[in-house]
Amino acid sequence: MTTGMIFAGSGAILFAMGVAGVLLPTHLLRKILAFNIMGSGAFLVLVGLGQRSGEPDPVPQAMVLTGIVVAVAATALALALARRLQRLTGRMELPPEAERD
Amino acid sequence: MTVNETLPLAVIASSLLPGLIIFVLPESQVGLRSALNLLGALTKVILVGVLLAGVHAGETYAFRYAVLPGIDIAFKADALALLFVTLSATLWLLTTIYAIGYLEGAPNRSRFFGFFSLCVTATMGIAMAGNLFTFFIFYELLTLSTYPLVVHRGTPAALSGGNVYLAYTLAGGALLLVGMAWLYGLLGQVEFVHGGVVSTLRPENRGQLQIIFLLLIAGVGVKAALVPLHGWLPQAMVAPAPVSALLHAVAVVKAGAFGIVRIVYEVYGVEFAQSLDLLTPLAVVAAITILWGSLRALFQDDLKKRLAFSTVSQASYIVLGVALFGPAGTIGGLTHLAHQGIMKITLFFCAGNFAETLGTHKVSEMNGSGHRMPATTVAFSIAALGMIGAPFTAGAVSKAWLSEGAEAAGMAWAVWVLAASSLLNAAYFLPILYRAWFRPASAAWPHEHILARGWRETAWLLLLPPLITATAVLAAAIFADSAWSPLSWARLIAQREYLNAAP
Amino acid sequence: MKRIAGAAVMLSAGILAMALVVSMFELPPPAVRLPQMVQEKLPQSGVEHPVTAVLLNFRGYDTLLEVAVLLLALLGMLAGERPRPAAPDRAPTDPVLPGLTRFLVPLMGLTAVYLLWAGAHRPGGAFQAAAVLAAAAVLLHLTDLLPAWTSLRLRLRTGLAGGLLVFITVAAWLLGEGRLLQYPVAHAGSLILFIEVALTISLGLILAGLFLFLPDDDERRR
Amino acid sequence: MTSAALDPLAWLILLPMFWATLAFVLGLGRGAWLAIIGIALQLGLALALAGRLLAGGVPVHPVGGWGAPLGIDLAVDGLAATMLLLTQAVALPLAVYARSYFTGDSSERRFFWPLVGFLLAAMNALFVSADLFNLYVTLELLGLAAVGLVAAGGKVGQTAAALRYLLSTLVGSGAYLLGVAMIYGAYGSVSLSTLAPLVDRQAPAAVHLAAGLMLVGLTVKTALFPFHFWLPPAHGGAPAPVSALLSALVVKASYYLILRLWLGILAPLLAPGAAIAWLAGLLGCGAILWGSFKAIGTPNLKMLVAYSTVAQIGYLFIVFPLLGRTSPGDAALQGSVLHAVAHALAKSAMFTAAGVLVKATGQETIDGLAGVATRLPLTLFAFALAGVTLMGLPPSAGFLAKWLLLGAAIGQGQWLLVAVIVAGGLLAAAYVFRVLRHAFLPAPVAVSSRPVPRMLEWVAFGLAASSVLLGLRGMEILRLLAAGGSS
Amino acid sequence: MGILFDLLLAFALLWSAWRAIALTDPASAVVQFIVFGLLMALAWARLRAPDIALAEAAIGAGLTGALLLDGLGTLRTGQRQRDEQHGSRP
Repeated sequence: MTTGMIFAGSGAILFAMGVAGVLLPTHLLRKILAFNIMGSGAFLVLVGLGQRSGEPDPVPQAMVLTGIVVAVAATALALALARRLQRLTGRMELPPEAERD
Repeated sequence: MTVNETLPLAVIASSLLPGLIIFVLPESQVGLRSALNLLGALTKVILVGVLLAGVHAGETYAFRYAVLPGIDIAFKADALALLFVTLSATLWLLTTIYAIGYLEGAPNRSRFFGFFSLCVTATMGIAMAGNLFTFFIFYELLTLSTYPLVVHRGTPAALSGGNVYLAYTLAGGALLLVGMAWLYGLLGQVEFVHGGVVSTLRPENRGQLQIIFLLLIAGVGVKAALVPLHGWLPQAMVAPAPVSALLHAVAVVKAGAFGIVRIVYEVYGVEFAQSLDLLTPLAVVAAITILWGSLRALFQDDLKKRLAFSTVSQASYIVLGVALFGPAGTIGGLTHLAHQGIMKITLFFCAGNFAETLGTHKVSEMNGSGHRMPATTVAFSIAALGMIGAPFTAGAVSKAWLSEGAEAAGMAWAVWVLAASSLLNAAYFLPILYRAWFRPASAAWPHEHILARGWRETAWLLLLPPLITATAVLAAAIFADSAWSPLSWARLIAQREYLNAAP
Repeated sequence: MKRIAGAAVMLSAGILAMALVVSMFELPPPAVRLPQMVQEKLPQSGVEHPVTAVLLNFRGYDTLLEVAVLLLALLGMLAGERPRPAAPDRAPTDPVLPGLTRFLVPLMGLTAVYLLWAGAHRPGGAFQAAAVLAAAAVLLHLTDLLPAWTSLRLRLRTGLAGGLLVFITVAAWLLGEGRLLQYPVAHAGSLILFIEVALTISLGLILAGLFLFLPDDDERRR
Repeated sequence: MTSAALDPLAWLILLPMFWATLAFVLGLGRGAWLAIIGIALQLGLALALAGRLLAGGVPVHPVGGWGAPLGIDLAVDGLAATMLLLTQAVALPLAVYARSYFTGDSSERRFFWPLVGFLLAAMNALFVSADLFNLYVTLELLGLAAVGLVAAGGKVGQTAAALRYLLSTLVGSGAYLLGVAMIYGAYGSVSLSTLAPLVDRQAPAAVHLAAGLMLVGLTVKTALFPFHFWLPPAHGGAPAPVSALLSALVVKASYYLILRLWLGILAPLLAPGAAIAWLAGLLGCGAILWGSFKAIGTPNLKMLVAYSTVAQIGYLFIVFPLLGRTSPGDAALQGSVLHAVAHALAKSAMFTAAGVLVKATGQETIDGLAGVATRLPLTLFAFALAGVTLMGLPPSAGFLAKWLLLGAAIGQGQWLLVAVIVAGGLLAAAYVFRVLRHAFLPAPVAVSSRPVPRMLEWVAFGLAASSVLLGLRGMEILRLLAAGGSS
Repeated sequence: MGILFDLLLAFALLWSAWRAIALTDPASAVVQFIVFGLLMALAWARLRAPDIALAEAAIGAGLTGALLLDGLGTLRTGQRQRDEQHGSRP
């Protein structure tokens, strides 16, 4: 059991938790938060699994750096939209789906 | 590209191009539009004349273009194609003249004539299709281009009629598509070839081939209005009279019947179809359709509905002829393809004249219309008598050959069907003639639009076409033995393409 | 109904997690060993720190697209907003924080420069430097020393897009010499530094923008 | 300048990114001409690339000169070239349309051009990338650009739709990323060309899981039933040019990736007739039926078109159970690619036509269309022609696609698929003619018609006509698809 | 020793993530999330990825945390405004 494997395993669990967290709550802030946890899980798997022999691997590390920036970009956009929705509807929740039907 | 490749395309282009130009013409360009229409129709008739002479002399006209690996769009103008092409081209010319008169002052004429031309284009494609794939393409194009004509008036009745029309024809198209894709899977290409292409398959495909035949015939049977697939035809009667003429005589119903001819003779081959036990059921369906259509026609008061059910019945004469195994049946069926077209278009022209001139739509309103509109009523009478099969009319000729074919095929019951149908025809047509000629006119017509001027009982453009077609009804019988009559042409086809022996 | 759906989601998530973890422990060692390759080619990359080498040279193309992603997030954020009137000037509310900020911000600027420079040799680089710059801007804003951005002037737009423009231009220019983003070995180091400087400024602005452009800022504090 | 300087492969990515950034610098709402010229050049590049491929070349571009697995490779095969060509060819008329469509300082217009530029760059990058992680970045780029375009309206419906879209697409790409992470863990590389010989049927369970994660993630992004919930509000609520771009092109990008992985590195994992293939096929059937059903029921014109997209996506997935039994490059594959092409043209035509209709009548409902047949015949004709393609009627490209799919299904005796393919065409007819029928109704007396720029009508018509006429050029597409070896 | 620390850290990560997801009050969830981010930075350091640790601390926990807190602020204002309109709370 190496450091890499421990965190890769945790990453897998974090990912699953994150997915459930995006799907289940209705509050948008919590969904966005869960998405970040999901992303972190995937990043941990990427680096942890790549380094399960113990030696550091710069390739997945660089990928994760890219991934973190992408995640923050997505988070910012999602938050901005959620806040706009809050301003327009007074709630930070998605309106029911049949809204436009 | 050689001339022989170009000519079939030119025939198609002669209605396609005017149609496309007409679409973009402003509504007010009446003169230019009519000129384009007539120019296209005349060009087509001339081109068809050239083709006729060529085919008579033994030339072959074919064109092909690959759209998918192993799948071609193919045209061929053979004798059978030309029978249909000639009929449609000639009747299109007359219908165009009639429609110009009929729609004078009506709105959306650019749209109408544009789709009208597309419709004829599709018919030409159906007639000259060299394989099943090409046939299907134009068969569906015909569905699409007739829909706007059926709903042209935009009334709720027209729209619901259009719905029914679409539901039937698109579903039919889907069946045809499945059958066709299946057959292509078995054969690779399904060319229209004398004697059929299916017989090359091994016997274990017998069951599949029977199902495919069912799918194909059901597919084209919708347009041919075989019972029980005929429900759309009476509904589509809401369309303007020229459209009805087109549906019944020039394009749609004919396309269906023609499709059955191609499928039986050139896909399955008549002998192979017989060996698969497919022809007798087809004959039975045709017989049922003939009787059922005639029976229903008997109880229609609406003149156009009565004519519509009459079409249901008469179109199946063609199918019956095809299903009768033997040369005489073939000749009878093919001749009737042309003869029924001429007769039925006359009837619709006349019905349109009655409606447009006097506002009479019902049989019960027709009392004395023969005195008010003698020329129209004479034309109507000739065509109606033709339908009944009276001597010296086109109907008599084709019915005679059909009866002979039935006897030759050993299906004596079919003769009885024909006889019964003739009786029924008489039963629903003669009362109309009686009312028109021998009953006094009521005080006022329901809605008189066009007043009589001298002996010109209605607009010229409305009067001329039915008189010409009525004359043709007589001429086709009187000159039946001349070289260019439909009968002779049908004999040529039978002799050259199917049976290799003079009947 | 909702409870059943919730339980189903949790159950599937649990199964997924379990399957992932179990399968991970059965993996044989990988067939390809990229770390060695990185080490081999590191001298040609123009930088000494392997992560920076991967980020800006070996997989520099990922980074190019990533910068676009960041700009895009800002665009997406701004796209649906109505232009708002400029916020009125406000008096500083808290005397302590501004003072601290005045002290902190220059320090953060220095840190950013250090991180940027260090990236070539050791951990650090454009993204981290930009993040520090952005944090400084946010701090300034929170202490009312920097107003929220209400309009996109040309200078700001150029600043936001500049890093990407420089990156694209260099990529296109290098295409003439060989391949997309193929740095000549002799100039790789300086080219990468050049790109990093441009990126630091733009990314700092963009990251700050994600915060400073946020709507309703003033309304909230009223 | 060396010949590499003109490599269309690299320029197809750099060019749109460049003009997008430039358009942003130019200022709010600016950059229409920049975009149109840029896309026209891209179209030229895509044609050049296709020409190179047809001439027997196998264009590969190792970015940075490193080559896989250390660097990132860009590579083009017939499938990629087809998609590249399609994307530029559809984007160009849509750009022309959008220039006339947005008037004044509408909020949709402010960042429209930069967003479109990045969208196109992302798609082009996605089509040519041969690196799993790089593909992830392109997916995110594409997703954010698309969300930005949807959100640009700023109203409640659009914001909610954008957010729903964003969350779905993020979950999708998250799953994809985890799959990539597992693949990297298993093999130590994310390059497709390096992985191809390594992945075999005896691959460890983690690789199977990874494959499943990537495919599911991409399926969510493609909006396959039952993951379609985000699509109709996003596509139906956006301005017409945006709807057209999204429905015609963006959903195809993630589908393309599924196809690429399925036929490429994941192929050894998928036994013939694999359950997952059938799952995809059955969901495709579900999409066709459910999407059509909803389209027949909705009162809103653009929602109808959007639900039609849900249905048409189903056809793209029907192909998987058919692919399983035959070699790649067969009729089923050809059918699905042709369908993607035909649908792209037809759906962009339909959305642009719908945009004209909504603009002219000032109403979004189908009931509001009465009298349109007389007032806007060209647009209605465009809508109908696009409908012909969607119904799969000849001679359209949609018909050829359906013909190939149908032939494959019949050939393999898959009668369920045959039935759904045929039923889908009839259902499409039901919703298309629903629109046409209302358009043929006489106009109410008190209706006021707003003038619409003629350019909008002609673009819609041009797209629709090309979707039909392409049916006569099916051979060319298939030739390009087969060029450069199988995918 | 190292492994034990790793296990503890992993457990803490999972626990804080669980709390961040499961807490229904958004404000506590955000706080919990920032804790999660800092723990992540620690994990990256343990994975010998100092670059990511730096980025995670600055961008992940820092910027994202700030954005989330800011969003929380909006939420509060919105809540208060709504309450004032409806007069449901004194």
